[in-house]
Amino acid sequence: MRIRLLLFALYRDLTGVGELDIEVRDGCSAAAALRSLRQHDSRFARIPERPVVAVNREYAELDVLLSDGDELALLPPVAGG
Amino acid sequence: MRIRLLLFALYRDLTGVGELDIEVRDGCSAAAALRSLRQHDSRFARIPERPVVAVNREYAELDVLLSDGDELALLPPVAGG
Amino acid sequence: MFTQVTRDVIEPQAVLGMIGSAADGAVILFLGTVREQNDGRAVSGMRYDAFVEMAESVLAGIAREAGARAGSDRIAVVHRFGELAIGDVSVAIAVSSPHREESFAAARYIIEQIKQRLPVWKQEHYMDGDAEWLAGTVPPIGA
Amino acid sequence: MFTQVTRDVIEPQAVLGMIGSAADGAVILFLGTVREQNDGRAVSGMRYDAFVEMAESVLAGIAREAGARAGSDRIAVVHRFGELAIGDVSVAIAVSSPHREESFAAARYIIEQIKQRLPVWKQEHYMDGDAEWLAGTVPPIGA
Repeated sequence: MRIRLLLFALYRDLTGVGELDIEVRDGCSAAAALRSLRQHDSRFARIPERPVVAVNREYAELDVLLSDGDELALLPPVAGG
Repeated sequence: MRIRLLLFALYRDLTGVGELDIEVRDGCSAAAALRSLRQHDSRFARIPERPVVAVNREYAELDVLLSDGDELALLPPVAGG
Repeated sequence: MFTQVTRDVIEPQAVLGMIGSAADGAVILFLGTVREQNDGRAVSGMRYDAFVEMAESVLAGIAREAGARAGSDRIAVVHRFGELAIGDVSVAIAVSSPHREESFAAARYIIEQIKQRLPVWKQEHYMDGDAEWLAGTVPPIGA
Repeated sequence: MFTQVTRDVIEPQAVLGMIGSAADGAVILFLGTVREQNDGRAVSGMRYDAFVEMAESVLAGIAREAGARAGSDRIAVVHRFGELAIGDVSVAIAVSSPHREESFAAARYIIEQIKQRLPVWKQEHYMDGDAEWLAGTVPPIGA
């Protein structure tokens, strides 16, 4: 299945990637998608192993299962205000 | 000696007096001035016996001693804001 | 630091314009406004009586105390008196400081002290034609 | 209730104009502004990055929670992103309620929750040409 990856702020700077469509194993978890990404794309090596993620614009646990077309965002610790 | 009496809000309404110059015994306390006032002027009968007072624009205890020319204000409980 | 007791309409934007600095990351503006209802009675307006000269001096003292606690001299407080209509601003308090804790605490301190110590009185006018001086607070003497 | 995450300059008066009601006796406006200095370093400006669509939804949720606690729907919150200069307003929070306790508590709740949960990031630009993403807070998941 295909998911859309989004990166922000420091994580975008570290990888040089803001948005990316990636192929992952059907029904895999966010954690599994990230592991596969780190193994196959060296740009993601500097992202923490367990970053904060949001799936479809809601904070989610890393073990949440993904569906085709999901949007997975990797979020550095937030600093609004 | 002569002092100036000021009344505000409810106390002005109760007495019909806003400002009044009165003669009091030299060096008397605010409490003594008020007692004399209540005895000699029936308009002041409805003012509490121990109101909050200010002398020369500062809150004062009732036993503070007055000087000639002092300004004695009788203040209902305050309600600013 | 700016404090005033005035019969004039209070313009929140003007009070806000008196504070702020490049060193400050937080700004608080508090407004007290006249409500259309109090204790279940329909209010048509409010008369504020003030011992103006003393209130000016008490208000300046309150602002100085708040400034000392907050470590900021960017404080402006304006209290109105006279006849106010529903929705009119009776008091405006503006504070800025490097961090938000100090601004929140200073604004809160100022409004609480105003209610305890400022020689000002409110007479509510009701829709039924009645009017009443609101019960107040006995100020702590020595303050 | 009004919430927005925007690249546009924030006008405090406009945010203030969105709240207030004849039933309310208290209004709070909180502004966060860009400081000229942080941790002793001279700041020239600040870049705010935001996950705009998610931030809009998180901000609306925060405002709803604050409204439920305060018993008021007179709440407006605007958070800016993009390039900000010293003194620029990064966030404006306006609340009105019948009594002051609720307005103070709601404004405070909203700014604290923004700092904990809003998907927004700050990059400080320093006078020496350097730039740095500020260390942030790990949001509580499930919020």
